[in-house]
Amino acid sequence: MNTSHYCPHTPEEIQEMLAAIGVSSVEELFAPIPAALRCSTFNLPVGMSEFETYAKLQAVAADNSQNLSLFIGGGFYDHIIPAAVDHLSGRAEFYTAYTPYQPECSQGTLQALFEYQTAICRLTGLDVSNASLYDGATGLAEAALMAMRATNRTKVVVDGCVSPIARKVLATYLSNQDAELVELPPLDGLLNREELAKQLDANTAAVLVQYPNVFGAVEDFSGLADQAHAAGALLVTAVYPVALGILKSPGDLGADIAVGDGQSLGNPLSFGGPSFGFIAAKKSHIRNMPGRIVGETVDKNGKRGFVLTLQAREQHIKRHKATSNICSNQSLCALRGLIFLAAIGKQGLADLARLNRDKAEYAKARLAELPGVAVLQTAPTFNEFTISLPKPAEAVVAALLDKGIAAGMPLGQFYVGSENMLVVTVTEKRSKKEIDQLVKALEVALCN
Amino acid sequence: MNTSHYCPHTPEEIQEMLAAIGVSSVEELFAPIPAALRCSTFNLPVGMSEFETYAKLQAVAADNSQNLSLFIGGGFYDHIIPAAVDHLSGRAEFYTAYTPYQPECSQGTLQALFEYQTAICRLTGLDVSNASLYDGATGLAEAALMAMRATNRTKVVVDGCVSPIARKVLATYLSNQDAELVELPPLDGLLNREELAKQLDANTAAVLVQYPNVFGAVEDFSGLADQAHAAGALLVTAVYPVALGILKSPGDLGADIAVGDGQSLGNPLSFGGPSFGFIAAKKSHIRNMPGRIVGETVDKNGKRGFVLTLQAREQHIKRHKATSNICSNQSLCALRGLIFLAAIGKQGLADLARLNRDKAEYAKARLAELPGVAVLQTAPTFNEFTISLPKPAEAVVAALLDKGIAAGMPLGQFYVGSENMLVVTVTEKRSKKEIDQLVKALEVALCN
Amino acid sequence: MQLIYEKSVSGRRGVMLPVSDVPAATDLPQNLLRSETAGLPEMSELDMVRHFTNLSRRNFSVDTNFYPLGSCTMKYNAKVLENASNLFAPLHPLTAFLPGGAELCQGALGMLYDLGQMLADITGMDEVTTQPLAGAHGEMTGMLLVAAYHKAKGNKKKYVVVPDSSHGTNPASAAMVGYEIITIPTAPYGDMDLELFKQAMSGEVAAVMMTCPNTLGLFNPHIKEIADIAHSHDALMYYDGANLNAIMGKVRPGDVGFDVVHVNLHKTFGTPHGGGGPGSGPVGVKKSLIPFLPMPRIIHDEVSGKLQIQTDNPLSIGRTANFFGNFGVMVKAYTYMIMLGREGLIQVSEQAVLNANYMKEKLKDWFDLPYTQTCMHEVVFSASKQLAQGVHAIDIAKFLIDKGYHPPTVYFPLIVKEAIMIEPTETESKATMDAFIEVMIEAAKQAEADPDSFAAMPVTMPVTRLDETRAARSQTVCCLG
Amino acid sequence: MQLIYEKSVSGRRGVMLPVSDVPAATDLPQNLLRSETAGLPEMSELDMVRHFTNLSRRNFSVDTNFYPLGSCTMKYNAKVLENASNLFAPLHPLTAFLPGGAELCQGALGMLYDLGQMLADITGMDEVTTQPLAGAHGEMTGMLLVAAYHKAKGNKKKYVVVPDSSHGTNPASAAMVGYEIITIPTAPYGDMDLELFKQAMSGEVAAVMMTCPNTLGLFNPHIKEIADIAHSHDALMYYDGANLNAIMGKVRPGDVGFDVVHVNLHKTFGTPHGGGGPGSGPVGVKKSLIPFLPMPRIIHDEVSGKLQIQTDNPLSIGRTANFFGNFGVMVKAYTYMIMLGREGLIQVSEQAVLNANYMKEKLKDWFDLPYTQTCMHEVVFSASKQLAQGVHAIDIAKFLIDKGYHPPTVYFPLIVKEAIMIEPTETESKATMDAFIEVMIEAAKQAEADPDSFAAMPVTMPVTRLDETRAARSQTVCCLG
Repeated sequence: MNTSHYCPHTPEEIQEMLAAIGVSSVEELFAPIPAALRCSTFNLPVGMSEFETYAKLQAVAADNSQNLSLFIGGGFYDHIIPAAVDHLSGRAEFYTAYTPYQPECSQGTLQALFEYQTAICRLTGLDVSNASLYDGATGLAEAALMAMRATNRTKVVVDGCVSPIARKVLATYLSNQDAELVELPPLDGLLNREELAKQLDANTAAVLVQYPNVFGAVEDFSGLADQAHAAGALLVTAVYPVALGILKSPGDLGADIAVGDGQSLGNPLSFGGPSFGFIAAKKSHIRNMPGRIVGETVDKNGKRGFVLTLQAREQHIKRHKATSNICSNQSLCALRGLIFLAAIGKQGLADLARLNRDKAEYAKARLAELPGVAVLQTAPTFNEFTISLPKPAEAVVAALLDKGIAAGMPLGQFYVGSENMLVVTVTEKRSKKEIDQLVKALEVALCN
Repeated sequence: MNTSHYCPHTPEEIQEMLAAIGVSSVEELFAPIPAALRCSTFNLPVGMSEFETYAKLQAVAADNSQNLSLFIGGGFYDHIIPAAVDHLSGRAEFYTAYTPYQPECSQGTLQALFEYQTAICRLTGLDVSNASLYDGATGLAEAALMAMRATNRTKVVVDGCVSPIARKVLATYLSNQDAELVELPPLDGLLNREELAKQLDANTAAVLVQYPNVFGAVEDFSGLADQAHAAGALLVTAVYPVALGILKSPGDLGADIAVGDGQSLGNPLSFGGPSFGFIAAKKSHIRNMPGRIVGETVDKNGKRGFVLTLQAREQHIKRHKATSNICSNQSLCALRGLIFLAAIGKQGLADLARLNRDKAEYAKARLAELPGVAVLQTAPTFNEFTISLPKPAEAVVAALLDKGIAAGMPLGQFYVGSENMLVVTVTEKRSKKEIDQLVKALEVALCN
Repeated sequence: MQLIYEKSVSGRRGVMLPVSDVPAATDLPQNLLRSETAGLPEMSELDMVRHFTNLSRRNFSVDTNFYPLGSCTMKYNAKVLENASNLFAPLHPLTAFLPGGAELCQGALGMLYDLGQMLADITGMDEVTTQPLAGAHGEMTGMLLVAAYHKAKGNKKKYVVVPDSSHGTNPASAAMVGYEIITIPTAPYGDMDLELFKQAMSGEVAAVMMTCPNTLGLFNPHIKEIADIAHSHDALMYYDGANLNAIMGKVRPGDVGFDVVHVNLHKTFGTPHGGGGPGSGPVGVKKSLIPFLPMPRIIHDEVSGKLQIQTDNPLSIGRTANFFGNFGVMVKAYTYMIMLGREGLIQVSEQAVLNANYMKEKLKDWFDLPYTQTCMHEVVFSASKQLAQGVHAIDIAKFLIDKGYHPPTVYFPLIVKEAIMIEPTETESKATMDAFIEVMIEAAKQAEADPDSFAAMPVTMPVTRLDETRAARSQTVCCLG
Repeated sequence: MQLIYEKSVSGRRGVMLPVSDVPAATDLPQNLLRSETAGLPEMSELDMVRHFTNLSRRNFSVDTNFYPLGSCTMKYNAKVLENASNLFAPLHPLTAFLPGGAELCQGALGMLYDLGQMLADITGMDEVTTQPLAGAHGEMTGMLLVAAYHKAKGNKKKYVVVPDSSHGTNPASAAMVGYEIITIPTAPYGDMDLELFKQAMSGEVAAVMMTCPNTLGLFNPHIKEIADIAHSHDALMYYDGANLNAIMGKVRPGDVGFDVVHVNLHKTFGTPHGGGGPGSGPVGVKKSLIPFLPMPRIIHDEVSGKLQIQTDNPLSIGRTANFFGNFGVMVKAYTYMIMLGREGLIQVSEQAVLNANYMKEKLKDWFDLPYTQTCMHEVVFSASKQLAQGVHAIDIAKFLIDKGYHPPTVYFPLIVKEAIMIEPTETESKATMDAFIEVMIEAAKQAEADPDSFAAMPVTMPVTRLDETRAARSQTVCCLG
């Protein structure tokens, strides 16, 4: 039998085990499956050694353009990841464990998640956090559902400046719920407050905004929470956690719920996943939170310890009445987020945020000097901004890809009439030299 | 002060500590160094962030030809390394600990080294092993010194078929000792037994041979131990541990001491290091062994445990009368060797050895078909063999390097008159396709 | 152990950032800036590394302990999978959506496409979406597909049928798609009660969600009949792939009537569980559901031989997540699958079932076995015998912790009183199982001889038994600054 | 824990090998084949991984515990160093020696050359060889250079002078090069007795080997005078770089008269100690010794700007090891050095000295301090006060183990009775040191109050105190099959 990887038994052991069970072959154990239902098996190829398999994966990896100079973001950001993040999240005790159902032998995961929740609370300026959601986009949808539960209302108003992908996920999540989703078209790349006022009514559960928004703008949301609250609605803010190193926190803004994608905190781009979603809220909403929550308690001797708590919200207890169906979350990615924040540190995150903005402002100023190029935003931006080009952005981006530069995300695919618009992202990893090369290459592309 | 990596103190803490010490500046602590001796410091460049540093190292790595199709060996072999080897030797508790001077809190390292010693004993068919030496070449020198101590004699006879690099290291080690080193010129790529007989006298401490030898030959050393012992000398065999998967062990041959390089057991090529040297011997020689040795014992409750033992041989106790000056050895590399052997397993090492030989025999047969190419050895070979070419090997190798193939090691640099000789190595990692490409490319090169 | 915040020192810096090579920008307006720097840890790198290394040492895990957590398939996580996944770390997902972007990620798209094909083949489905980020997310995606199917056909459907042995995620996922739940009790023989099922079925049922083998580890021999009944009402059959590890190469969900299936890559295909995730829950569907699959979808262009990306489709349910799902997890599953190959995966299921039946046979004299027939990959005991002495399943669990074993799943499935659900997986050796069996028997004996001794357990961990009520009451879920 | 051999099962296979794609060769003649397959472990990959993971958990280490092991400089091992070193894993060393090979490894050669230049700069030397594989190996290489120098000059030399506080490797290395040893006692003030040194010097002395600061942590203020005296006899000054961490940017061995110096990259330059190695011991020399350096030597060709390899030199001592030394270790040290840079390395020494003096000040009231002056990077106490109660230095060590601290070096240097040698290193935070100080004080108090309690320690480890005598007597150094 021992023809395969990771199946340990010798033929002798298999015979011993079969004898103990009282059958004469492994096949007999499959007798409960009626013969008529049995398959003639499947057609996967023959297995390989680890060496050959890894070589094959190296070839697969090599068949991608992984060395582009990245000026794209759109929710996934090319940030530095300290080496310690990989080494520590690579501790087998972390990554080969599962959900800490048995707290006494899982204090490592539990304490780390408690520390993660604390980091998220402090970053967002809110009171409570869960132990992670799948990603920022599903987090936004969960926040909308949470707000609906909290307010017992069914209307969700989302700013059209929120990431288009996240809005699609939101729409999909709400599509079969008893819910009404209203999207506010952007006004000059900002929230249309007049339209919002019209949509705030007695059935409005939540207003969903994002900062920096999809165009890169860091909007002044002063008064927005009051406006929502006056109508009995909650304010939900989607945030970019690195930007929170310097930007006003959701808590500062009076938001009730904050969500975001944690990829930028120590998780590699990895073609879009795994990442993690975070969600934080005012304390009063804790029982409406989706997902796992770790809480502090004591043991029989009064010693501090940590457990999964408020499980009565969850699917394994509450089944169809649970606050969400989520079971496995993105625990290891959240741990990476915590390690990243601990490695960079309090002042470090602020510095990192400033460094991003410095690089982006430099790029913005340089690009604005090019003939025919204009910066969209009048609002301040963080590490992402939108420029309009004198020709279709798609063509320009294609031309720069040939030079190894991913110059930005063309907006035309998301907003009608934005065919000449390009969102450019500049993280701390982009050197001045790379930025100058982008500017030069764009100049050439615009001349052609 | 806090301008640098890894120095944790805040300015406030430094002030507190200085106050506790009773000085007003860190500089005061350097007062014991006379002012006249103080340097005006050194000229290293300004430090960098981890991100920039790693990017620099990536550039340094890229400035090497690391993707050659390798048909070179010469003591360092391109073998598979199961992924588990890196993961397990990468456990921080292993690699950030030091020599297990305090056994109770170092049982992990100690038991692993005991298991390593056992693996080496079983592989070599000998009784005792130490916990590693630096590498195979210095191991050969240590074995010679050990034989001199054991026999109280000063003459060392080494077969000229032993690796030329190891022989150079041996000569260097013996150069200032009270020792006579005799090298026996090879006879058709084999040990010259007649010459050996002449050199065996009452002052001969040891005969040093290697298998497979530098030309690749697996020589029949039957009777050699008896011949050496008859003269009162010890037989020392240098061995390639992967080949011991199938080849007669030093113990089988009656050897007194076996040494070898452990790189091929789970250690990357890494431009030649770190690797490890192993040394094993008959039990009677244990007190003459160099280096650390781990021994089994019991604790106060009779529970098995492991300690560094026979330390009276060592420099930190015996100082200039020690069996060797070695202190730090290559513990982590030896651990990798053990993990490699445990991963591959008993039958696996035999299979691996056969696979190597199969690949090499295929290549040998194909190469022998080329016009003007002849195989040197009449003796059987393992995964390495010598061919003679109709033109200088250096030129041929240079031509194949241009095609990304490291075709073999030209022998001319080591043996006068061997300018047309090439040692070709074929490990299990070389696919049939790569071998066929080598043959084809060599054919072309020989026609030009 | 102190919290990382308790170890922080004001002003201490961790990892250094690059020095800026561009001019400093003018400050943002004050009204956009946060009032105070977020109270993140302030640690030296060494102290941070030591903190997390020591935290890790407070966990049981597959690499340190036998972890027979039923229904979670805690098999060995091959180390090469980690290495393989790291190969793709720098690939930005938007690359694929730039003009001509598919051309720039043929490797990644091809891997995803091949993975989908292999999963379709194993499950007997026609196409697979890799977008769902975990099993429950796959369930929700699957139910969205079911809803879209019925909507397109103009069906008016209101209910989803689940057996009472199902995972809680099944009803919860159906509820997220707006369905009401009909729960069917389990019959004494351990399968969903067939008669009650028949009575429950009607034209208003959108789907039947089944786990097969179910959470009792039993394969339902009437599965085809159930599917036929469901289809006769134009209800779709949903297969919860949580237990796929039991049946690879033996039976394919698609062949026995299932229309939608999700697969937990982190269970059956050996990717690590990460202390709670990330998982990955690809969903396979029969042809009739392909038009509704979420976007983006990877299409193999027969002419060019290249992979292309479809981003829009009028019937699509939309998007259930960013991009292509938990890509890194899929790299691991793909690596696992091509490494094991066809024979290897079949052997996985065979030995998983062998191990569970061995465990069942060796322990059935000591623990109550509510369902005695041959099980598949897991076996469910009850501590009801021990309960008579006042020893609960949770007490047995704590006993096991003190012996160095991660406990089996306890109190699930809910329908078994004092359930102890053991899933050894195929990667455990006989010696490990024999040692565990011995300890389980020791627990049974001690429950007879000294039932009071269990209350103090565990004693070998950093903490003794924790007060869960207090945690729920105090709601201390973060550490105040 | 069972030995891996005790866990083996006959016939069990581990990692699978590739299937051969070439014909099987005919068997080797029987007389060349081993009589039976070597009795290596037979484990599943999971059992093997679990074995070593659990073994690792039985170690103290820098990443888990404060590890103030004096004379070993157990500083933090930055994780990026591991990643950097892995970048060079596939580079075959013979590549450099193929025709035109230097051209194929300019990156690696350049790194080695730059590393040598930086080390030369830090130590005040003119050229560095990276070949030596550890500190002691560097010492031997250095002494071979000394011998070659004298031989070339026709000097007849017989002795090497070392202070009695020296590391055991110093006399052992000198002995390996055929020298006899003259040992100079330490004067009451902690430095080598200057008068006795002067008396010992003669034309027959080949070299004086010094560690400076010495193993008492003290910098010898007469070092220049000592060097001058040595040079007056044409004896060379050898610098044992074990304690270089104390003086970077403050004093350079080359500037105060040393001719040869070895550097322990695994101490001063942050490469991990690996449970006993690998280390790396590059040797720097003054111009007069360059002709004798071992081969191969890397040369920077000014004209082409390329690195070249010199493989032969008539005066060279030959080769002390394969190729260029422990290359992977050097990559780590290089990474560390360019990352910290000039200011960073100076700060390293400053804070290493600050930490040691803080420790000294805080503990001097509790433990006997034989030498009271300002120390450099480490401080040596004596447990002589405690010995009066019957508590030995080793007992204090075991007390510390139970408190979660790796003990300091004990019983070294040999000249201090019941020595306790503490080297905190610069990477430890004040909080860690304060906690350690508290525990040391607790030990001192307990030695007064309850000296008998120490004999049972440690109690928190997998084993209690081990019987070393029995180990030496039984000589069980491997497990019989």
